[in-house]
Amino acid sequence: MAEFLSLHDAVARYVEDGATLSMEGFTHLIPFAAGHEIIRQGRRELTLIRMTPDLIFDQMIGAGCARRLIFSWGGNPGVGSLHRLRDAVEKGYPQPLEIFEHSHAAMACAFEAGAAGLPLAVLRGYVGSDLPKVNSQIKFIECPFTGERLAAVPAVRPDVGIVHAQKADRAGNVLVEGIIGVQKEVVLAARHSIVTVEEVVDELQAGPNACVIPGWAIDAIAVAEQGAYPSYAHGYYPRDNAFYKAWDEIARDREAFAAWLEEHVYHAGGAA
Amino acid sequence: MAEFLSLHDAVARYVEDGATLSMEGFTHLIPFAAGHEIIRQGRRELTLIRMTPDLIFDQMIGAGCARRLIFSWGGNPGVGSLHRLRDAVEKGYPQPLEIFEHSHAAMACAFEAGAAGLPLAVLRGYVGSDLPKVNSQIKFIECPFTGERLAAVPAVRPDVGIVHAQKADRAGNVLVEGIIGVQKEVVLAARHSIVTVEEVVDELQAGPNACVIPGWAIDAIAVAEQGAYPSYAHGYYPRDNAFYKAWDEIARDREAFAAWLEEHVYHAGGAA
Amino acid sequence: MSLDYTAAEMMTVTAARALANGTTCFVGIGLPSEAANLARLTHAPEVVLIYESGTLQTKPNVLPLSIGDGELCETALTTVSVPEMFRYWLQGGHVDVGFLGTAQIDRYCNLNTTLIGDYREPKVRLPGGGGAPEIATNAGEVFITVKHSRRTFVEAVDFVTTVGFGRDGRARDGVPNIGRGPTRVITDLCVMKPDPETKELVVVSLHPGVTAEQVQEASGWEIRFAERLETTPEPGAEELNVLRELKARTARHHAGNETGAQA
Amino acid sequence: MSLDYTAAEMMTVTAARALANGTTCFVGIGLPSEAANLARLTHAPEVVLIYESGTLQTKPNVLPLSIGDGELCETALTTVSVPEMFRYWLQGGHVDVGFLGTAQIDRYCNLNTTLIGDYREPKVRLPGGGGAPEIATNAGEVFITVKHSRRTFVEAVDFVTTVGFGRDGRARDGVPNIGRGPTRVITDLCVMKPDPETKELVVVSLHPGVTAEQVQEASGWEIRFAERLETTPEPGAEELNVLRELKARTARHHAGNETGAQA
Repeated sequence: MAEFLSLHDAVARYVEDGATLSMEGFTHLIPFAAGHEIIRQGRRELTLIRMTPDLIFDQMIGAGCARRLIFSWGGNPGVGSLHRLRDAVEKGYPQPLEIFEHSHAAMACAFEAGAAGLPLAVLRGYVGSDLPKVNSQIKFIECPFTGERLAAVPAVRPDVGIVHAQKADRAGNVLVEGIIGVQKEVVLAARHSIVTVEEVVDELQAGPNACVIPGWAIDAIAVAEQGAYPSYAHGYYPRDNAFYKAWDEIARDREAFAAWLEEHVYHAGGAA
Repeated sequence: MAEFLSLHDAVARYVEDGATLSMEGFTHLIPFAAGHEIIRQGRRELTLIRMTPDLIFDQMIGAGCARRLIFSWGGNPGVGSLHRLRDAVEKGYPQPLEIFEHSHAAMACAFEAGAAGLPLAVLRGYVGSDLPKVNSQIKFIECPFTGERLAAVPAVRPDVGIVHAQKADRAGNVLVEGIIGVQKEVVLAARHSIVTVEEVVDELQAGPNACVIPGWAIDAIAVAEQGAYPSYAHGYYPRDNAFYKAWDEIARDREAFAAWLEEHVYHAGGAA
Repeated sequence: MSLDYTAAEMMTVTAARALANGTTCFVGIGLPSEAANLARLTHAPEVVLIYESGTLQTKPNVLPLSIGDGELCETALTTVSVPEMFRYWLQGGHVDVGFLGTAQIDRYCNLNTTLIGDYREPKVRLPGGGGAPEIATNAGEVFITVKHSRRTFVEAVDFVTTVGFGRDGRARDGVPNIGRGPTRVITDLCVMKPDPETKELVVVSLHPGVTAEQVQEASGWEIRFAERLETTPEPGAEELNVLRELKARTARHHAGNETGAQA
Repeated sequence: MSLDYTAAEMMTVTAARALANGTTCFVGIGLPSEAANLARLTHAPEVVLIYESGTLQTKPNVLPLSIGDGELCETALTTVSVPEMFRYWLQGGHVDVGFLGTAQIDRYCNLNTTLIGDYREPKVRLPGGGGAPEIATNAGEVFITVKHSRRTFVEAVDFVTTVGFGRDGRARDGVPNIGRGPTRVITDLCVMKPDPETKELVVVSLHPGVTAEQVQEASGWEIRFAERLETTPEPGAEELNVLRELKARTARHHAGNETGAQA
């Protein structure tokens, strides 16, 4: 049953050094506030899992939280590179980053399989691609009915899953609306889940088949207004595209990044 | 792209003797009108696929349309047996019926896999059950990552999929609301799909993540008011539980069934 | 001071009491549904009821006739597709208790809802497995509620639709990632639990006024009784009231629906 | 009478024209997105655009900066989860055309968006595969649009992120249940198509004013030219107007969004 905690307490309770951690949100609803809280709490040696690392993992990698990254597209959308990620992969700064690289289809299926409690996902994927040569997590199986060769990847079943959503009701049921990505899958696949929300309301006012995650499938809910900024929350605030563009310059330079981190994360209390 | 056809023409165009045909709707939105049209058109030797055969397949089996049935729960919900189904299985009347019997979980996964274009579905299923002994479609595979033994069943990919839904817009996009069962999966898994709807509207007025099936994923749409009767259409009419109870007596007797068929199907024009 | 109640009511109330508040329960239609909703309307207001039609956390005001009644959707927190229900919610490990009925049960709690006789030449064809085979293995534990009779409690089920502990009691041994299996069987005569070692069903509690002989008489194998055999607590007045109102409301509702236009 | 237009506009208009009305197109971000939306706003009003963020049949008024902009969801027929998008819509066989960009491409249309150099010691780390590896095999066919340069058109891609026809042109041979693969490459200089037999890219059409030498100069391997080499039709006034308005609208929109509060 979901417990309402401060973001600080939720992260302190569930995110441990060395944990496998997925923080999702496909462009939309990226849990930046939670990422910053993890940086502030100085977590280390995390295995980070996200389809699109985006700025949130660029920041966490740059801050030294990560030892391993599982992902499928590591750019700054519409802008270019993630320089902190590249610096870690190419130069080992601030520490080496081991990467396990997938395609989106495989990761989406791996989240689906994780939510479904399976050890593997099966897909028609990676045909002719070099990715299986460099990622030992990609295998192939033979369909027992047709003989077709299909790709198999391990399900994503992280220790902790964190997503952001628009709102929770007072019983801790959460509504996710718009681009829902793999938000539900992350919560269901994780051993422990934290959902940050823009607000808590009396009634979700959701349609009969809306993407509602019941409170009893969530461990902690933390209110984090603007918690997805600089990504966006459908119905609340738009994506700050300028910040995404500006990030390119900040992240390109180790010192500029350190200064940004100091000012906007370490000295930013619990806010995003 | 969905074409608006009369129910007669849609069935005549897509449902052929010997076809593999799935007609879905989990208690809700069962496409009875389409089933009756298939009976009227005298289709034979069909392989019928439904999780819960319900009255619709009891009627089609009793009318001699079916040679094979793939299913996972063959009762009259809340009432008892499907007597036409039993008569076919136990006595070969009006003709023998070959059955392939699954659990709900396996069939749900098989529909999911069919929609996903895969040849097989993998699930943690059938542990300790005798069903794999009597259904050659159930096999087991070993997870290449964990060694776990998991069940595998062939995906459902029927020649024709038929479902009922609340409404379509004028471009043929369909909204399904309430208990959505495997409605979307059937349409996507089938080579050809027919959707019957209560009405055609200007605007679906669906939420951002509602179960909307785009017109370009559907072959034919036919308006069939009360097309799910005696099951129900959320927002339109309730289930006629009395009919489900009364069916027990009609279907128990070959002659009573024949008389019912004569009056309510053969002599009922295009109506349900 | 004892209240008037029927054996069926005794069974339902006892089954309802088994369900703890806050539990997530995957509910079978019929007796399990009646008991689970009684629990929700009495001691367990926060029990979460899930039906295989995709209705999550539903609070029906009347008992559904089918597993997919509109009432279940209208009173649910949300309704998901049937593949999602079985994959994410059941197989995904979010169900504490699976609550099942059955047509036959044996001493190792194996359930048969497929047929009587031989599979290829059935004497009686029953509806089949439905959700039960995977509910029994993917839920944390399983409660079974069924009326006691020799036709139901059989020496050997004709078909293992849904595994309890297998023909030898060992079917779950070493199988990874599955639940504990049946932990109690509630009938109109008694409560049974599997022996922790052998998994054979043992009567742990007799309903008031029921004798061990009656249970044996209604069972097709030599029944084991616990050394300290308890008497099942009687239904309370509140429970009986709520149950009777629920059933009356249900009967009125389904009668009100009865147009039977084509019948 | 020739209109004024840039090479980039020539490329976008040519790419847009490749997309037939009514086609279902899985759209990559950047150049493909620009071309696909231009098609929708000109000759192909009923083209169905799908983005991997789950937005089905979307009609953005401005070009998205990211694959998951709010604009894509707000103007979509419906938005599904990302697993559903890749499983049901792409792998399920409902996409006619996958429209991709790339960082490197070779003569057999293999695409590299992973890195320059060696995988374990990259000279430059690129974003990676994203949706492309399965778009390339699960869509009915694939269009590629990319600016011509020796850095991009290389003798051998450093990494096959996304298969065209493999290093030897034979990678699709005998693989069941996959699409036809790349059927055309549209650059700012020309249009190329794979040879039906060898699958090697062949220039079939040069853009107005472009010479074969220019194409060869901008390519890292010895380019084949079709025997009957055509001249790509010029953009029309309407197409150029619509494209320029779309880009201006897009620039105003994204500038309007620019609060950059933290930057």
